[in-house]
Amino acid sequence: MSPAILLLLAFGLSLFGWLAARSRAWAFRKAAPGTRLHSLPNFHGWYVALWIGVPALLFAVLWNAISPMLITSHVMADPAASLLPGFGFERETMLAEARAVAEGRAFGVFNEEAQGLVAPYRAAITLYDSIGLVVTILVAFAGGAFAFLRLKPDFTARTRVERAVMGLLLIASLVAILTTIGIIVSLVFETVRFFGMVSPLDFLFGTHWSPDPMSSGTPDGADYGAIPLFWGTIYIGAIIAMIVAIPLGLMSAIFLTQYASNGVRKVMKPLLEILAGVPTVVYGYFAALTVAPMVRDAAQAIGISSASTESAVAAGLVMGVMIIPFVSSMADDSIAAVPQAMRDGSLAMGATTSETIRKVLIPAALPGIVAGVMLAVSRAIGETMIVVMAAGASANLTANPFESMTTVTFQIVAMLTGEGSFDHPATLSAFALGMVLFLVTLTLNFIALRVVKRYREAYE
Amino acid sequence: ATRDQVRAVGSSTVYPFAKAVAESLAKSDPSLKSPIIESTGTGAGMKLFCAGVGAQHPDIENASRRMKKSEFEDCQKNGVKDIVEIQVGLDGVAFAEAQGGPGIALTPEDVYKALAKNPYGKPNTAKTWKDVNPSLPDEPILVYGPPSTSGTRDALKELILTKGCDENAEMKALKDSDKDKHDKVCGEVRDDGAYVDAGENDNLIVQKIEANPKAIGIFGYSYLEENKGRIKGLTMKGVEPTYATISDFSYPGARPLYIYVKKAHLKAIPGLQAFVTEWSKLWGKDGALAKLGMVVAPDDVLAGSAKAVNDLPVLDGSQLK
Amino acid sequence: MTETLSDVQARRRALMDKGLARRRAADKRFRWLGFAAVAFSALMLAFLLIKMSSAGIAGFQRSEVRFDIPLAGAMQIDAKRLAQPDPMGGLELAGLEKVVESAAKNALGPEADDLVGQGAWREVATAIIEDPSLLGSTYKASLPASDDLASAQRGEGEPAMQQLARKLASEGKLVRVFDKGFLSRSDATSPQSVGIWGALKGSILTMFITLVLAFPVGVLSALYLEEYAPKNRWTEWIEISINNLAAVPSIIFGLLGLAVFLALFPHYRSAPLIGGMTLALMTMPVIVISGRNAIKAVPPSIRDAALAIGASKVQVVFNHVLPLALPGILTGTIIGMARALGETAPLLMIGMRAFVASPPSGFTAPSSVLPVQIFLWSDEIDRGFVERTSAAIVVLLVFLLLMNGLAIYLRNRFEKRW
Amino acid sequence: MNAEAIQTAVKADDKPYFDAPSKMSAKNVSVFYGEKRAIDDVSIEIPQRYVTAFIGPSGCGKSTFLRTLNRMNDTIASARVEGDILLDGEDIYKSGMDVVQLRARVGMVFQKPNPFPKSIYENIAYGPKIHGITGSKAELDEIVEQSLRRAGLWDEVKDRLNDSGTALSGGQQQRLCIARAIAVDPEVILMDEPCSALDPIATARIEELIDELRGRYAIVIVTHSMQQAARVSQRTAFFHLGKIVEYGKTSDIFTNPREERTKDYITGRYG
Amino acid sequence: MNAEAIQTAVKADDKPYFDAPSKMSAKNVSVFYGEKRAIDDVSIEIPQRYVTAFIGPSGCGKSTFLRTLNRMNDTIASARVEGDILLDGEDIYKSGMDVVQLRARVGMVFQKPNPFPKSIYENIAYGPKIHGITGSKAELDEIVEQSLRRAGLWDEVKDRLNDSGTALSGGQQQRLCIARAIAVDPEVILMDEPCSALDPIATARIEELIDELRGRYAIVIVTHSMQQAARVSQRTAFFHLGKIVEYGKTSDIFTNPREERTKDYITGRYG
Ligand SMILES: Nc1ncnc2c1ncn2[C@@H]1O[C@H](COP(=O)(O)OP(=O)(O)OP(=O)(O)O)[C@@H](O)[C@H]1O
Ligand SMILES: Nc1ncnc2c1ncn2[C@@H]1O[C@H](COP(=O)(O)OP(=O)(O)OP(=O)(O)O)[C@@H](O)[C@H]1O
Ligand SMILES: [Mg+2]
Ligand SMILES: [Mg+2]
Repeated sequence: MSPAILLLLAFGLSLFGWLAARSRAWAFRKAAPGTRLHSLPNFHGWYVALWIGVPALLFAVLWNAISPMLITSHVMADPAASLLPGFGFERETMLAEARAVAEGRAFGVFNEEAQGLVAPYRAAITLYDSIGLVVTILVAFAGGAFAFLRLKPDFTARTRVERAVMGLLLIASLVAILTTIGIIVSLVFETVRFFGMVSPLDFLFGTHWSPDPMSSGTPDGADYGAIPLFWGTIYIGAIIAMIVAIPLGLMSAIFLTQYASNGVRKVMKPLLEILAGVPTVVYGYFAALTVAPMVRDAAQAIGISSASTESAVAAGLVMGVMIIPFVSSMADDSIAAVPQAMRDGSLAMGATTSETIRKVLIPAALPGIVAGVMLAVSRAIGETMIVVMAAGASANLTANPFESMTTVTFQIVAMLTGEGSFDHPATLSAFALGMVLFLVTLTLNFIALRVVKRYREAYE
Repeated sequence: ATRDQVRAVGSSTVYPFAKAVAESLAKSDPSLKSPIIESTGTGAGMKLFCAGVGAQHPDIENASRRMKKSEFEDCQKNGVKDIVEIQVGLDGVAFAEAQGGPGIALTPEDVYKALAKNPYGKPNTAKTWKDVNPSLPDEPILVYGPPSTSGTRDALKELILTKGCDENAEMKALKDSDKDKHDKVCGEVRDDGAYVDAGENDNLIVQKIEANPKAIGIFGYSYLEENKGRIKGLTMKGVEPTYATISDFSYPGARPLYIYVKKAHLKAIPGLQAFVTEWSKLWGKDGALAKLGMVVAPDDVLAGSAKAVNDLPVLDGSQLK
Repeated sequence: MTETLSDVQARRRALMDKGLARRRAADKRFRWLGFAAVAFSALMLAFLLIKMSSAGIAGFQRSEVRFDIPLAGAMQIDAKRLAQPDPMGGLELAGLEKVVESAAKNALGPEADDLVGQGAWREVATAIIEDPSLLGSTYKASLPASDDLASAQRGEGEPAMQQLARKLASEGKLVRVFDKGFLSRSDATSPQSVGIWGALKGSILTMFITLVLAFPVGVLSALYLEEYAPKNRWTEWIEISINNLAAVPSIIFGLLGLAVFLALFPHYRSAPLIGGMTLALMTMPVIVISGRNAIKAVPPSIRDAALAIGASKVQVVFNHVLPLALPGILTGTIIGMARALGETAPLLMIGMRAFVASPPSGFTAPSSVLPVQIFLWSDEIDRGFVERTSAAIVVLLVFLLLMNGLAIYLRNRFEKRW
Repeated sequence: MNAEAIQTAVKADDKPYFDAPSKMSAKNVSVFYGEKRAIDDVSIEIPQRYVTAFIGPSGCGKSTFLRTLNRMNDTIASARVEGDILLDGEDIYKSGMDVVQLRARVGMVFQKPNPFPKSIYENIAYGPKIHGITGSKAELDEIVEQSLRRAGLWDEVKDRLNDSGTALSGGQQQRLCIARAIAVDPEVILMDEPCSALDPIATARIEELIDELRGRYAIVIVTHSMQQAARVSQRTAFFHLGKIVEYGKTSDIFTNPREERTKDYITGRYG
Repeated sequence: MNAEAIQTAVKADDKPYFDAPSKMSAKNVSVFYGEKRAIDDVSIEIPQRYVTAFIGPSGCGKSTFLRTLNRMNDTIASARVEGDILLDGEDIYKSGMDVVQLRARVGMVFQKPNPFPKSIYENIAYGPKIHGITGSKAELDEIVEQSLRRAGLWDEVKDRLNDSGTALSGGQQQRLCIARAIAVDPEVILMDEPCSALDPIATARIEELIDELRGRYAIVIVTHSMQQAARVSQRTAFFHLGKIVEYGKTSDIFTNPREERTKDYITGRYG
């Protein structure tokens, strides 16, 4: 049975239950005019539909998981199966082939041994499919009957359905927690392995980064000092890029919400959002071939002889342009959400528009603006393409923005897609870097939440 | 469900050639689905390849270096017992500069002295090529090259730097006494800005050296071949990088490219056998791969590889490092 | 010395007037700064777009060689065979390849083999299968030039070839024409025969999965956090997780996809399903954050009004709060989806950095996506790919514009003022 | 404050009501916002079928107490209620109480008009729809018209029922909110200064409406205008600093207050 | 409406003011919202140093006209003004007019209280700060205290000047807004139903304040309460359907209206 059919079946039966329950609820009303149902007929409908759909779907999922095993063991009992090779990939392949033919997904077998299994497969599939179908329907009917029989005029269907909705909302918000756990789980093992080879102290406090993924022999902890990477990340993504993006983004948002006519705003806002969507390769080429030489020449012209073509500024500037929309869009929305009465109040005091914006609107919109900046910073930190093309890949620990620098994320990508083997500490360092980055952003967010909570201003 | 198309993973250097083989296979036998070639990097590819036998695991690993012993053991542990190793060709590491550049004549020793972090154990102070070798021009050292994670960098280290390093007898002796130290002294590249780690994108290196005639670029030979009009190869010990010189190893920058095949998949995956055979059809001197910039392996190697395609000998882990 | 009340007032008024010019200037300056910010961003965008599309236009063209192929009587095949299965095979057996080759040699000279793209005869075959009557005529072919000839026409490669290209071009035998097939083919080795459809379809499928997963989950979580969540530790952790996920670099989601999704569904490596799931996790927090801001902006008096006539919490949320917050949520969704659309790094981890020569047949078939395709092409050896890369970028931008356009339309439709 | 004027305005038909059955009753109710006690041990009986007015200076807790009567204070996280509030003898704070049903029975009109940003029609129809009061479109139209009529808004909006409710003037918006509350036929209607945004004519119409409705429902109205309290209510409770200082027949409160503080307040001497 | 009660409330000290110099004057002013005409050819003189009340039924355009007097309607994109409005003889709609200065001179208090989401202190200090009225902290403190005192809020908030202005009760919020407007010492103060959210005691205090201020400023107040108009104002304008039906001394309007419509309205017969 294809999962789609079982799914459709469950939905179909639910719909049927929904309609039936709804009309029953209407009937209560007709039978005794004037009585008020506790819940709307629709809620009765949803109640029954949930009782039909959820158990049926659960069973369908379960059945999809176990029926292939049942079918295979059924087929293995067939004499034709004795021709198969022993356990292993070939045997699996043949079974799968026979199965594909039996299900009509393939026209012929690639290995002749499988041919004999097609007929048994077909029989077994028919058998188990019908079992699955019948049980699904039974489960659906059992659930439906249970629910349907409980319907009464004063039945609290709404409360129950709402509890289900609430559960759904809770589950949705748990996805975030699960993802967080998932990330930690997918990083932790390799990180531990890495720290088995390189001391955490060398890693976290060392100031020199030049691991060689091709080297053999014992790693030298002195090559695994990640400070230059962290510094590069902060310098490029959170400092230089933000110096560009925050003023430009915020001022754009202000201009669009407060000064521009509605028509201009309607056109410009989505246009700016395109900046965030231009592929980073494009920005990368732009940064490397247009901006970086310009920056170098400008720096050399003012006497900074150490300026190289690969510079943190070039990468940061272009990155800043890329993330303007992250700041401007979120700021725009939250400034627009400040009640008109606030603005009127300030203007009526004789404040100029700019004073109103700076002193009333921006403070009131601050949580939204901060959220936008956080998004922008994270996008900048996560960016790899521009960094490698414009800022080079050498891990320098310097405050000179005209020198080449690199970031954590670029190193992660480089290590994971490079030629080094996966048991080499250099490659494993990618996981450790990821872990540190993750923990750092987690801590920052923890602090940020506390701070924002304290200073959040309520208004209406 | 089983798979009905070949899946190969691995090196980004081999990727363009594997792509061409896949395309050629799909054209010559329309009944087969075109193989999926993934460019993961050799290391990540090895991990995937060695993760096990079955439809969810790739059939072929493209490698720009030989399988490591640890990787082989990983394979064995996960039940990937029978692996066939086939050398498909060569990749050259080429030094080049912009068409109008001064045309420095390099030797491995000069390159080593210019690029090593601690040439012969002492910190590198060379600023210009003249500091390295008085006969070279008085130009600052600025070399765009591959990152430490790339195979080309590994080749640079093994084939040029270590060779230049070993010209010195003391270092040669060190190799036997303290291998780790030797590796470090001979293989480590300076990170003070003279050598610019330019990422995996070789086209970008080409563009950067084209824009800056004083800079030198190091990248795969095929990029030199494709961009002949804009950049020119630099001689190494007087030998120019060409197909012929790389192929006969007189230009010291050639490294072998391999594919590794899972024997257990040969029967199960339709087209796998044909795909491997297709390689052997295309890797010759007039083959399509040479046109794409792959350097053809010497005749004896090719003969051995052709035999391997037929006999599919199982790789013996004990010869690996 | 004491000031009288009117003295104080007069002094204050004077101070006020004195500051006026400065304040007015500050206001002008501020406005001007705002305008400059928008103008700068717009100029950047225009610059990028113009640069891309001017380079991209060349990428939508390819070099073709034109010559006549006398098909009449050249092959032993009749229209009936063409109606049977595998007509291409029939034509191959009948020696069409040789016919094309010799016609090319006749028209272009002995080096013709190097001038016509590999497998170009298949285009002739396709034309014949479509219109079998061609078999009796002379076919005016316009076939893709070989990579070498194409690059020679652009002024690159060997001088001899360039000379030949110029000669052929002056004879009208070598032309650059719009390449319709670019939008319907998939990845290939030769820049002359690549197409973008495979990656585009991959992107569409991936984005679909992303949207279908991230939008509901994001909106529901935003509703939970703003409307339902009790203010306790547990909620705080959910909040921190979401804010943090929005800040986590995308590559880490790739590692998660690799470690979790590919472990659960090992057969779907490189598939849009996995790509979409991974990107959904990345997009979801963006939707949650902007969704929460939008929900927060709905005035509490609306909630009070609905509650007071006996609407239940769920009714308040779904009948009033959600519709009012929708425009804001859509803004966040656009940003999140745009980011997902342009994302490369996490997809590398889950195998979408692959050569896939045919468009994906479904959500579970191996596939590439536009940004990865661009990334791959930008690193191709053959210089013909430079223009193709730009063309692919143009396609990505157009896709982005369409997506934005749709969302803007929806946003304006639902926008309400109160 | 002009005490005489108020006294003349007190309705003459304020017969002895103390036999009136109680619709709601509060027993020793205290309300806290976090640590702060906004209502302090208040007990009161709200009679069936009459209008009860809450008066008192700003910030004395009138709105707070009103919101406890239909549990609208549940929406304020920091608010906490102690004591019992009964509706027809049933404790509305008991666990298992369905607040939705409670609020359908105890309707509310707020101080600031808060129409939904939907059409005028939808604003009124929303309540009947969610409560399933009617299924037929015709009946719904009927309810909408009738509610708007009672709120004295029908003539002004009958031609633009599809315009947004937020496009009306402040006064019109408040009348719309009253119409919306009426549309679900509540048993008790709580009004928090419903007329503070209305002009005298609209106010008079609302006062008439209140008079018309009180025959059927219990009505509680918070007002700043002592004239209004005198005109529309039969019972008046005077709040001060979170306590009820005096509660009784409106005529008694205004003509013959027992407490000194009440007297000072209604004669305007207080503050 | 109780017409007699109103008449007794009219201030006795309403001397002949028609010689009062005019502070603002409107000449043939019409206001449009898009196509819709909300104010139709209104002319009026607003005298120096007295209180002018605007009364009229809901939606008649009182708020709209008030907002034209300090160009607050500039903030509504669809609003358009025709005719001339003069302040001290100067056209406030002339090009080159500085609205900032205008609004500092013509202050405004709104119908719905709108304190900034800042501390109480910051709410008051905002105006003096942006106008650069004072540089010293001590003087600022002085202004804040004095403004709060005049608005009758000082005693209630003096211990929590750092609390947010939005945490006050509705009545307190409105008084905060009045204090905020006073803090910049305007020449004209426009008040749009400033007391609609206040209780009688606070209202009385505001009315006293208005009385105190009128010696120095021109005050325009929109109100729904005819008693209030009668109590605080010396001039009253009766608006109806966007026009001024009658304008004159408050005592005349309430005791001896010239127009039938005015009479009907103030006696509550109108609607
Ligand atoms: N959400 C809240 N949080 C904390 N304190 C509150 C809150 N709402 C009201 N208060 C405080 O509780 C007290 C009573 O407020 P309430 O709004 O009930 O007064 P009120 O009598 O309705 O005043 P008004 O006539 O001004 O509307 C006031 O001191 C007020 O500051
Ligand atoms: N922003 C606006 N756009 C369109 N029409 C408006 C707007 N503001 C008010 N109106 C309309 O203009 C007319 C006058 O409104 P205004 O608010 O001035 O009346 P008002 O006399 O102040 O009423 P109220 O006493 O209810 O406050 C009304 O019909 C109203 O619907
Ligand atoms: Mg209140
Ligand atoms: Mg008004």
